Amino acid sequence: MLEVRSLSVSYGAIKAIHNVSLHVNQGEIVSLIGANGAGKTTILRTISGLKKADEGEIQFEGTDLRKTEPSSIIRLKLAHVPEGRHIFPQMTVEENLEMGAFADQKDMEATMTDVYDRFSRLKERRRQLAGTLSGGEQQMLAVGRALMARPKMILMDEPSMGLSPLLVKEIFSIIKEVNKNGITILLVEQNARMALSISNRAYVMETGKISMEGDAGELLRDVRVKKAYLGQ
Amino acid sequence: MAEEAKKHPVLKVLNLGIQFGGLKAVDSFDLEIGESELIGLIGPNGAGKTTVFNLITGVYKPTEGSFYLNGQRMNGKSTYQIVEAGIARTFQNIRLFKKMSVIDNVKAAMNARLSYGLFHAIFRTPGYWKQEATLTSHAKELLKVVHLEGREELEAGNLPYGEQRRLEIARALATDMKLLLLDEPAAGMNPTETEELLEIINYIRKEFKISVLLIEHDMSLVMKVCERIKVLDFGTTIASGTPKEIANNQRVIEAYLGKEEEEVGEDA
Amino acid sequence: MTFSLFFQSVINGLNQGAIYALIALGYTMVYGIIRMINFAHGDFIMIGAYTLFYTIPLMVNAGMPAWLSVLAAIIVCALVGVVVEVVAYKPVRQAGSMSALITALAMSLFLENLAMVLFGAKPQNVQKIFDLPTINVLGAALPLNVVLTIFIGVIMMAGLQLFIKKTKMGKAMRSVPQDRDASVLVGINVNKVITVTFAIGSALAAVAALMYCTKYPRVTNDMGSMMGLKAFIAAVLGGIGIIPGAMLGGILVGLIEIFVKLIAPGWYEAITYAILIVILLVKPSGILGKNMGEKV
Amino acid sequence: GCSSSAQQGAAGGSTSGETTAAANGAPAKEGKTIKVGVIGPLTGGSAIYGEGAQNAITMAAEEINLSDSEYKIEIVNGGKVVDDASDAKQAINAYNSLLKESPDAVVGSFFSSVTLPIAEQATKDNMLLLATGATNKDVTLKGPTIFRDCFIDPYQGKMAAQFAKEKGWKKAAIIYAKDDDYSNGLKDAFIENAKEAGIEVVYTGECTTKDTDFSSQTSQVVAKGADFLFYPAFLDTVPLLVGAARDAGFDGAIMGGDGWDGADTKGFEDKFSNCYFTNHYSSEDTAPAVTNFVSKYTEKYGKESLNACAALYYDAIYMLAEAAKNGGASDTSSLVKGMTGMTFTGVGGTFTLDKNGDPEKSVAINTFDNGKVKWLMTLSPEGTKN
Amino acid sequence: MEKQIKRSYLLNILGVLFVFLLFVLLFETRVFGASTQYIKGICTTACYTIIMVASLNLVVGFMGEFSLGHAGFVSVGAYTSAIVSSALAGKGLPDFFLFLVALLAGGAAAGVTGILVGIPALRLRGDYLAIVTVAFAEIIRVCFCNFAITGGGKTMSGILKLSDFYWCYWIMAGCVAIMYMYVRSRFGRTVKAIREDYIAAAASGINVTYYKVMTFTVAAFFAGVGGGIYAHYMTAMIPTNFNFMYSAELLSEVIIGGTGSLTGSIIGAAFLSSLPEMTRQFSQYRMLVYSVILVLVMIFKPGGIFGTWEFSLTRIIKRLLGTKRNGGV
Ligand SMILES: Nc1ncnc2c1ncn2[C@@H]1O[C@H](COP(=O)(O)OP(=O)(O)OP(=O)(O)O)[C@@H](O)[C@H]1O
Ligand SMILES: Nc1ncnc2c1ncn2[C@@H]1O[C@H](COP(=O)(O)OP(=O)(O)OP(=O)(O)O)[C@@H](O)[C@H]1O
Ligand SMILES: [Mg+2]
Ligand SMILES: [Mg+2]
Repeated sequence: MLEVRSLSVSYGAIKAIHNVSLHVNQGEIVSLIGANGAGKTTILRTISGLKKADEGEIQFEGTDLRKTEPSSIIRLKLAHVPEGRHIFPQMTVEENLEMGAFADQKDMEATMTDVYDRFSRLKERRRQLAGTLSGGEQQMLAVGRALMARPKMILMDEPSMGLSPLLVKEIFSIIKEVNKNGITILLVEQNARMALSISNRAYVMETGKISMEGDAGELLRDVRVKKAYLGQ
Repeated sequence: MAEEAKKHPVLKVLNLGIQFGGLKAVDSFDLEIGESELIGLIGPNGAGKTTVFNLITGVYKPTEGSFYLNGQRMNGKSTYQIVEAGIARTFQNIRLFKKMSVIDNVKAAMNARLSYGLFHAIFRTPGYWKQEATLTSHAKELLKVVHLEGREELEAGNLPYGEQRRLEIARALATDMKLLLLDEPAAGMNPTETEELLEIINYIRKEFKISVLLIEHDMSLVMKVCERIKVLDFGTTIASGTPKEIANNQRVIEAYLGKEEEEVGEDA
Repeated sequence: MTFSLFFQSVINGLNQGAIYALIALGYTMVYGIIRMINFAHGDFIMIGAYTLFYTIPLMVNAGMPAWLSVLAAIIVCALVGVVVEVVAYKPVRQAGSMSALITALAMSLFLENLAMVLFGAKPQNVQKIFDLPTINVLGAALPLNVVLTIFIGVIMMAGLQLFIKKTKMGKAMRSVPQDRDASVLVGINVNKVITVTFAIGSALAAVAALMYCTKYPRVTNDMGSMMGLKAFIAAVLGGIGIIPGAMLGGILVGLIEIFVKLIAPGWYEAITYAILIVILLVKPSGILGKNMGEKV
Repeated sequence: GCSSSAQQGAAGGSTSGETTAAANGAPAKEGKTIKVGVIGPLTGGSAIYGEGAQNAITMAAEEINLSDSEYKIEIVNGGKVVDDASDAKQAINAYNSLLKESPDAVVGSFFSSVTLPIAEQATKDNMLLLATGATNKDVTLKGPTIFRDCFIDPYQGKMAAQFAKEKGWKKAAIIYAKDDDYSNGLKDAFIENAKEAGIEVVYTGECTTKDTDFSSQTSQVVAKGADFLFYPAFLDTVPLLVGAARDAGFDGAIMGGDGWDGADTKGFEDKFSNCYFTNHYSSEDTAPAVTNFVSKYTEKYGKESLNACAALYYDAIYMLAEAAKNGGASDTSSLVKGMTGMTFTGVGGTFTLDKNGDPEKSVAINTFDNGKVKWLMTLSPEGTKN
Repeated sequence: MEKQIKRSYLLNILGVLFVFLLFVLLFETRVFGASTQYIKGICTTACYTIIMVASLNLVVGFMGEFSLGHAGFVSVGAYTSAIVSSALAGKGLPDFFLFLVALLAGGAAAGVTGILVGIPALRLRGDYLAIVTVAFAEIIRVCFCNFAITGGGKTMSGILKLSDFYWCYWIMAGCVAIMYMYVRSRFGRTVKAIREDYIAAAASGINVTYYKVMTFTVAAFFAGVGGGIYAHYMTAMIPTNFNFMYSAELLSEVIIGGTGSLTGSIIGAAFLSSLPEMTRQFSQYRMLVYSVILVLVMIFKPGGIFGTWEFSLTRIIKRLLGTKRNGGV
């Protein structure tokens, strides 16, 4: 479904991504783990056109994303929950969700109601300016907004960051559930254990390169992974 | 020691509260932190934890209640005065001086330790050189503490996320405070990096003899370092006690930790 | 001061204020979306005015009402606005507000000198546009074009407000300044939005030019700069980025100026500015501006 | 400081580097060509004046060089006016930039605020400066090498008052630009002379040179029941003021100074009736100099930039030729000698330069006949001027 | 470390001296012939512009706040120094001393104005501050239009012509050096921190308002000194010389040079203040050319010519020596 081939990206002189290839199949949850600064976010930003790639190909269902105008990528039903939330601070929670459905507005109401069902907290705060939400509330809003586009695939960059344990579990269960409804997911996470436990496959990144890849379960048991990312 | 702490808690907060429009973000919040104590502040998202920090650092003005640092009344004071008095903090969403070098981030926070005036600055008097030299060496030490040695001249904004968090801690230490407020220092770190952070925190407490108030969602960390934990929900305190007590407190489990214990059990 | 003089001054104030307001609308519009002080906006008005100066005779000869040439002005201004944006502003957009500001100042200088080369340095009188009578109210002369100007102002204000709040493009315009990345992610073509913004903002300048020339039927290549600054101040006073604020600010500055001129003519600018400062110090984000303290 | 600098002027004729340079240059051009540098505002808000100046000097130079006058004119900088953008900073540079062609005399500039710095420098350099529009009376006091061919503010203001008296106007209102030399100067002089002319100033309103709105001031003019409004300002805002005054219901006389010349009256024809302004000449004066100038100018360059400024620059060039004749040579010191106290007849009428180097000339009072400037009368400078 | 720095200071002083001697050589030998005075004039203009621009850069570049009213402080300095010098004239003071006193007086007056303006104004940020600075500058202008001692709207003329290029050069060098030391001390560091994040700065124990006002005042002081030189170079001035456009001109010189780079301010000021002269041959098109160049620079160098880069003689010499050694081996 998503195919990234020998991708390289750099920030000015610093080369952040060296010749990375990865793919995500229809219906999968694939997680991308790695230390801080490994380049996970950069990859996601490049896929959704926020960052220009130096070399490589990015194919989504046969469309070349590098040739696609970034703003119309969402119209291919590829959504992105950016790192650091990026909600619209001066808009109310509800308006933010509406913006999520900007690309296509049909049966927005319905979608909104089941987003509200998932995150009751957002419902309580529907009239509050998003900028004044707490860190966690903003994170929920970011996820909710992505769901509003009724995407086929979501790129999630650390969706559990700053969430309470309860909500972390909730988020992961939501991810699973969303995935059951046929939405493919590429997940970047620091909480490697949780991420791997719900994924089909996973890639491990180190300083701009893919160092390991394979079945999530196996990686979960892999000693190196344990040592480096699971903390024992 | 402990006795003194009783007489003069480092921080004493008496039914502090703030209202945002209709919403009571924090309500009658009480807290006492003794000498070199480490207290955890946890609670669901939007419970009011960060707001508590904003209140005791003077970013927000409390609508009711008061707080004392070593018995000295603090509310109404502006942020920099509170910091000079000895409360320093880090931020949930990192706020570094992005375009400044790593070491300048720390030095900037040491401004209060410098006494040389315009004249000395402009004519580069010996006084200037002496003060700046001591400052630099001190800043370097602090960077060592958070494992950022060798990074001095990099631009803070280009550090990877985890290192930025640690730099924020170093900057807070630079104000040479008595009470350190950490807002989700482990957010966005993987377990290994969190381990590292944990060591740093313990080291700081030993070295600097300071008290710490810690907001964190990563139970593995909280349960390990905190002596006492306070749990907020909807701005009100729903529980407080030792990690064990909290871990088994039914209300906390419902509101915050979630049913199945394996997470906490495993780490504790 | 006699009552009739007072009342006359109110009218004069409204008259001048309404024109400030029309110009301020354009400023606020652009600023609200791009967070950029488009100092060239005043010169867009100058261009609109020259367009009127040249097209009105044609209109009249063709036996059409003079004001119809505002359509020509709108087209020209919108075009110039878009060209300026694409050629000059777009390249510096990443470089931060200061570079943008300077580019705007340079553009303003450019347009003024270009106009001088193209249209000559001589101030020109614009033909009569509206033939509205001046009625006498309570011993004061009330030119009906004052009423018209205010009316047009209110219409445009309401129109813009609706556009921003209700239409899809309007929503996009509100989201872009708040978070560019996020806007792209939800499917907004930022460049397109900004271009449209400039088109609209400049079109507003054309309408402002129409009413300006009705009141002050004279065009010079440097007419923009002064009016522009005053109008921008009006926009800030009302709360920049807030459309009704521009209207309010404009009227207010107009009234203040006229009345201060009555009391202390030699100091009227100083006092007007002093009042502005006081208002801003009391209400740092302008009269209608809501001061959203950032979440720490 | 006048006398002392006079001595310096007399003594240090050839001490200054520039003048020696000029002298060295002299033989090469067999002493018959006057090298003239011209400064004026070609850009900025008042470019219209520079436009007029450029045309006028080109015209004058051509005429003189075609005529049988023994002294020819060479406009340095390739015959082009050097731009000061009516900004003092640039003016000095403009002046200095001329020196590299070591001219014998410099003409300009038009605004006092711009000319004063130049005058100071010219005095130091011992350079002949013939100011055109700079009406601030201090200009020529800077030194003995500074002259001008326009009236000084006090004089014109006085003549305005005198005219008002002859008209029998009693209640005067004044609106003037607070931030402008010219406007201030005329206002002060007018007020000064109003008393003895038996005129009561019932209202004095300020504005700025950039203002477009005069409704407040004019409605007060009406409220104060003035029968005469004095608005000394430059041409660009004149239509706006007249319009505003008439709209406010003021039907008394409105009067201005030479700054009014060239003001656009299109669409204001009726409003400009009963308006007057003092000027150096009247475009319909029948004196040969004037008719020749006006007709030639209009045919060459149209009426657009035909204004007092053009006339003054035009005369300035002729004055230099004359000065050379009187002084017997074309180098700076002879020009100064020739110009001091000279009597000259030109577009600006016949006048003599007094001890300061200011002209004493008669004032043409113009009025408007359905938009067209019409000569009304000429007031001669009776009485001594201060 | 410290030794090194001190050596580099010495080096820079020598560099400044060298440039000065270069100028002396060029002007005294009259290489430019009759144009000497013209070029000298341009250089003098550059000198005071550099001071004004560098000082504005303290606010814009290092403090990160717009100020669109710098001309206001310039005018305060200009008028005050003019008044002082004409008051002290003929008291038998040596010219240079008289000049210095006048400049200091101008600077002081401007500095005080800076405090008075800064305390209220600096509570605002961004575009609101920009507008308030414009407002204050306009108020100052109108005041000078109304005070009799400053000519009451008329040109104030007859100011002593004291601004000799050689003096101005050293004064300029001195002012820039002081400003450099200021930004390279704890004050500069603090102000930069405030620029980066004022909340974090406060949370690091920095008294934000105090340091902002302080920097603003220092900037105003030097603006005043620049104004003093201006006054004694022009010898005549009218309040409208210090209108909004002049402030804008100074700001654009800061940005073109590069915000946060004093080197940039020096080059930017020298470049833009002489640009109108370079474009003379275009006569009535020159301001058009001027503005086009401005836009082009912005388009191709959006961060200004130098960005935040600082020129360092030491660095260059090191590099030269380095290459030599390599060459030698
Ligand atoms: N705007 C930028 N300018 C310069 N370098 C950058 C920028 N953003 C990221 N980098 C660098 O690129 C590398 C990858 O950054 P990235 O944010 O993709 O890592 P990451 O895996 O997402 O880290 P984290 O887990 O902290 O989010 C890092 O070394 C970082 O320093
Ligand atoms: N400036 C403000 N205006 C209005 N509401 C606010 C403001 N700041 C915080 N709030 C509200 O107060 C509540 C507490 O916010 P706070 O940031 O303290 O939560 P928190 O406990 O830090 O949550 P998290 O763990 O997600 O950071 C939230 O519901 C938030 O929406
Ligand atoms: Mg990341
Ligand atoms: Mg928080």
